[in-house]
Amino acid sequence: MPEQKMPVLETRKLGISFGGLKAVSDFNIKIFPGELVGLIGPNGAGKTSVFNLLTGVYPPTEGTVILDGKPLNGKKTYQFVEAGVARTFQNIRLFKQMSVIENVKAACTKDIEYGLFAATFRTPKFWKAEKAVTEKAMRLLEICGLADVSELPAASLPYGRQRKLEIARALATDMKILLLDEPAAGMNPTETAELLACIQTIREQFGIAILLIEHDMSLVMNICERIQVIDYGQTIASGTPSEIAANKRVIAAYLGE
Amino acid sequence: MNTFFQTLIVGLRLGSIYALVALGYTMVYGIIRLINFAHGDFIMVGGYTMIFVIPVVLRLGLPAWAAVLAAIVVCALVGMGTELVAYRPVRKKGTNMTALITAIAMSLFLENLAQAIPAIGPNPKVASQIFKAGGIHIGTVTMEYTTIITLVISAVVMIVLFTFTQKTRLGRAMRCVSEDKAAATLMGINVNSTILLTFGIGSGLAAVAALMYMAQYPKVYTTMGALLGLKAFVSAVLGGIGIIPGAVLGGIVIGLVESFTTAYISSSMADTFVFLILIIVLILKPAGIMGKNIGEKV
Amino acid sequence: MKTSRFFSILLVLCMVFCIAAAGGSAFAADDQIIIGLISPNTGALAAYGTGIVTGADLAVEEINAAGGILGRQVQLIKTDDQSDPTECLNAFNSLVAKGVGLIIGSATSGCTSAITDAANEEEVCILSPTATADSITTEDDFIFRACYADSFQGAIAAAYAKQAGFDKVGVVYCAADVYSKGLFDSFSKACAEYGIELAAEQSSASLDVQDYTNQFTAMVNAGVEFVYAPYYYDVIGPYVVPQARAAGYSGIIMGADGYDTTPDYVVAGADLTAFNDVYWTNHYDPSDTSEKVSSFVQAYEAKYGSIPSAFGATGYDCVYMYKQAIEAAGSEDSVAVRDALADRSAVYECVTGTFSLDESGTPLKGAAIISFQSDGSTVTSKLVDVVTQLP
Amino acid sequence: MKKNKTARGYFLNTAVIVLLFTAFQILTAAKGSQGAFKLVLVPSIWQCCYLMVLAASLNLVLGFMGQLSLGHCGFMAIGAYTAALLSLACERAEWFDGKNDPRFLAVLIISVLAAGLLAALFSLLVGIPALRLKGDYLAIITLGFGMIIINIINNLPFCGQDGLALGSAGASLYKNGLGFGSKAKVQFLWFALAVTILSLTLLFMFVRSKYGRAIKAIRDDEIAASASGINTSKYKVLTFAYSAFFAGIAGALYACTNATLSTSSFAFTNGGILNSTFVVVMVVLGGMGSLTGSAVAAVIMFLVNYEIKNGQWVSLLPASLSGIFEYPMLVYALVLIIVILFRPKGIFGTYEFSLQNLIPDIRNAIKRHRAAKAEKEEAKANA
Repeated sequence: MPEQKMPVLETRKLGISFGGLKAVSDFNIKIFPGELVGLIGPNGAGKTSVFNLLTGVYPPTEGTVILDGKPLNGKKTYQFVEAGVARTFQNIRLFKQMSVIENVKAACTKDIEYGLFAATFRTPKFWKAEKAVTEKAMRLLEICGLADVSELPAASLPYGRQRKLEIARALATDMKILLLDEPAAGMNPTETAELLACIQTIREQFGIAILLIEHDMSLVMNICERIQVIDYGQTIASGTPSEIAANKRVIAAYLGE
Repeated sequence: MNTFFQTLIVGLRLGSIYALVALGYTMVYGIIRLINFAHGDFIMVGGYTMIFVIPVVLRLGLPAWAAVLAAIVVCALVGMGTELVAYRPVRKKGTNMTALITAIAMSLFLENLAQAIPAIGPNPKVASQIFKAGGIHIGTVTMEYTTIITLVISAVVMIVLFTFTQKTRLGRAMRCVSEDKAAATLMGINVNSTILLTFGIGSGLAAVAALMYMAQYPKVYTTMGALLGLKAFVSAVLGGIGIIPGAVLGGIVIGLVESFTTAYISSSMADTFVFLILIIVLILKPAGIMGKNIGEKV
Repeated sequence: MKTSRFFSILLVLCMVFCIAAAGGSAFAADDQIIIGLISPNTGALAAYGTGIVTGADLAVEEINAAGGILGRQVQLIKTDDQSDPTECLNAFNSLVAKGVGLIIGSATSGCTSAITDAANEEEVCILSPTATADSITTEDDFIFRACYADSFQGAIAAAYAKQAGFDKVGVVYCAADVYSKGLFDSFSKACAEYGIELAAEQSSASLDVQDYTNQFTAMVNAGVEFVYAPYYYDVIGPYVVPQARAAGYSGIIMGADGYDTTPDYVVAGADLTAFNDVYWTNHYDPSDTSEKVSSFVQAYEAKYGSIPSAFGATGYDCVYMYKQAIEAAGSEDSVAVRDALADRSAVYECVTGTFSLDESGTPLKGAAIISFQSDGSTVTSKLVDVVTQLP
Repeated sequence: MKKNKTARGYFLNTAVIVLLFTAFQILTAAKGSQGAFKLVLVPSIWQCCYLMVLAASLNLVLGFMGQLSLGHCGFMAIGAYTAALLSLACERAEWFDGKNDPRFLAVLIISVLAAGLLAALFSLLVGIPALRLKGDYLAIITLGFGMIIINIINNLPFCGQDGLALGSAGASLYKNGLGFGSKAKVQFLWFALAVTILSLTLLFMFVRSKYGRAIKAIRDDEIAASASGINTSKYKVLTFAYSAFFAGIAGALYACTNATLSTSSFAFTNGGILNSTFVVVMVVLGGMGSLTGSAVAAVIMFLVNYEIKNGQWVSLLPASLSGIFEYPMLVYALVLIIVILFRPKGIFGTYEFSLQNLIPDIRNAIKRHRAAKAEKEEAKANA
């Protein structure tokens, strides 16, 4: 039973307010290794704010994020990533002027050991590390089906592949939990299907936990093991897909009373 | 004690000028998020316009300051011309960085164009007296009327601009444009003409600043805008860029810092202290004294 | 992509063109005597360059009309140094590469000092119209000038203070300007020699500073009645003098040749009695009625429509000094001309005085002490004294 | 296969550099004493050298990291004064005797390194607080910093206007320090070239490593960069210092070309080519994100500047045109505006000139050109 294991990501009473507005309050979630959890809610419910809190983009005004039992209070975004949280963005944020493979390599930066001296004087250590990182990046691109376009500028990819590249880039950070912010937004059914396959492969190969924000209900209901629903910054329901589908508060929130 | 008051008055004198110039900077920055490096040079344009117009105005029997009307028109035209010719095309296809570099280029262009115009040339010019000398005596020190007028004008301009941007339709349009250009377009606001208007007002203000500058420091030369503009921009940043009362506050703070450093610390290190203050404030409060820290939307 | 190629082609063409042009050599007719002129014709100090160029042009025109030097016409090759040392060196090198051996320049000590070593190395004569820093000229070198040195000019001011009975003086100078700082140094050194106390010392961070009130308040507080303020005309006229008086300073303000043309830079309509009790030292006095000066001033006015500044006068003198030296040497060979200039018995009758050069190559000439006179609406200059020797 | 290609690239570059270097040495030996070579070409190469290093180092911050620094000449000033003072001090301590003393070379190398290190140190002082701020603020702080540096150097008793005293009687850099007169410039031309090639190479190595990827990521999207685990402030400060190091080296090379130093050459209001904003012009002209572009643009700017003032072809132009060239700064401003308006990416964009890819690149360009031509003709035929 997963409940006995230690959660990979846990939040306690997490909240943030902008000025007087409480965007998120008393947000509690536990995600266990290997789980795929969905976070849903109507527009403006605070889903992306939760992601920003979970990745340190916004410092929380209350509560804590705990990763593998270690609180991450006061840490910066890159330290969240070092600890093992990676994410994608709702509005794709790629390094547009860089090539596809460079996008992935850039995300490997924190794991590359060589220093300034080795880099400027091209010591054997440098070559070794660069070779390793190129191999790793190519492997990730293959998983996401982008190996054929590795040298093209990121901005030149079609929309669906840009989404995949964002996932590949997130994978490159060797995270424990992956946060996907509306990965299927704006995709046609074929692209969505490909994406689903890709997510499945990732779960199989890496065994990581995934937290997913999604609007596409069928997608969420299909693949998520658990779903948490928020509205006006507060959790209104949480449970298995079938439980959520039957929850009156959720239906009310989505359809309006 | 007299020294203190004297220093205070010098500080206010410098500060009131910085404040007036800073208002123009903040106005433009507030709307299009561009450091208009050429703003200092608009002051130079205003200055030279008045140099040439003041004799005409005096011959007509009008007071010398009436020349500012001509300067306002010329500056507004130059400002709007700059926007049309350089800033707008770059804004359309470039990044923030290219826009900023264009602003630097415009500044260099105006300075050197002025030098190439035979009637202006490399020699500085000195203006006639604009306001009658005299002032309020406090002990042995004198607070000149010109300083008081400058402070009053800064305050009036500040209040008018503030009310304009907050209360009028056009002002609200400007604020919309500054928040989100695309959304403003959707709301039926003509973004381009709003920005053009902003440049017109901001550059017109430069002419007023030029008048008050010349009333106290009557020398006009082609690079006069460089350092003046820089210090005024520092003032605007210090007060919180884009915030109209902040520009006035920042200007006066910078003027006082400069004056007190000259009098009490080291007369040749004043610039160093001005920038040190800026760096310290920005570290403690990155958005400036009156600014609010707004994070980037993710 | 197309534009990119266009640019690259342009670039290559441009480079080829430039290299071809750089390789070119002397282009003047063989029978002409060429004198190079380096001056700041653009940039912050363009006014000096304009003065020197106009003065030198006038002299060359006169000489050529009168049959030239040694029966040959004179040609000036003018170059611009933007008052930047590196540009000055570039200008120097390009002149020397064209075969020029006699150079007039540059206006400021900063620029001139950048080429003195190079001139000695290349054995090319430098005759500076207005580089006043002491260290510019030394014995046995190719460097000469048509103006006195800072140490002389600063010392004259100190001597004047001594003579007028001040034993306590103050100084306001610009810390970022070689000229102002140099004069401050020589003035304070002379004060120490004459037993004058330097009671207050104030400075400004750059020549862009507009407000000198605090500096003069400090002078008032220190109780000095004589302030040495070595600045330029465009700072003195609109800023320093009016602000000093407004700050309650009523004593003497003394300056140097930078005060030249100040009356053109005063605020019309303001109370100009502030300019009474302002004294300065100059290379010459334009209101001098001697034949030499008045004919120069008339010719200059006829050609350019304005009264010549000291830069115009020294630029004019430089050409005539070269003329005399070339005639003495019998050729325009730079080493021969150097030897002629180094001849201490040669006497030059110039607009800026009749003088010979000392062992280092600096004129031994007097300085005119001039005062401003004002009735409240205009400012005029009046010769007070001509000092030829220090006490 | 890929590794072979890299190795081949290294070999090719090294070979060409060595070849050019030898050619230069032979040329120097053959023409060293000739007027135009000694007085025009060699000093020009020296100046191009420091401008190239300066522009390329700024490109690291401006083009690769996307942060506008307007105080780059401040770092150059630090470097120039450090190197000059150090060499003067060494001469005073009689550690070397003239430029032919082998110990002079050691002093020279130490001075150049010290110049870079001190500039890097100062860049940390300004970078650590300033780089926390976004673009516009950084521009203004660095601009202010440039002015502070000038202000401080002016007020330092040992290096202001006095320490590097003027002219032949003063402590001239040509006579007493690391400054090179015309003959010495020819003799030490190899040094300028070596320092420049080394600096540009090291900048290249930096850009083509994880550091380069990290700062390009920061340029493209700072938030995404930190969400990819890049410690943005660390890389920003580090890059700023690395760039300042080479600006300092450029300063040292600048000191080598001069007999005296004057702070006004580095000042914000200076109208010359060393104005900090002009370095920005070089980078923009060459292409933000192309080191070779910066180097080429630096040479172009130098040539234009030199030719406008000293060239003969300007006088061949019709009077109305040559009139403009009496104001070189006006020409630069116009060039900058035109480049930004019509080719905002600069001449090279982010393209790097490379020997290895030169032939394939040209072949591709010709192919594209032919294709375009054929298309046009086809269109014409159809019409």
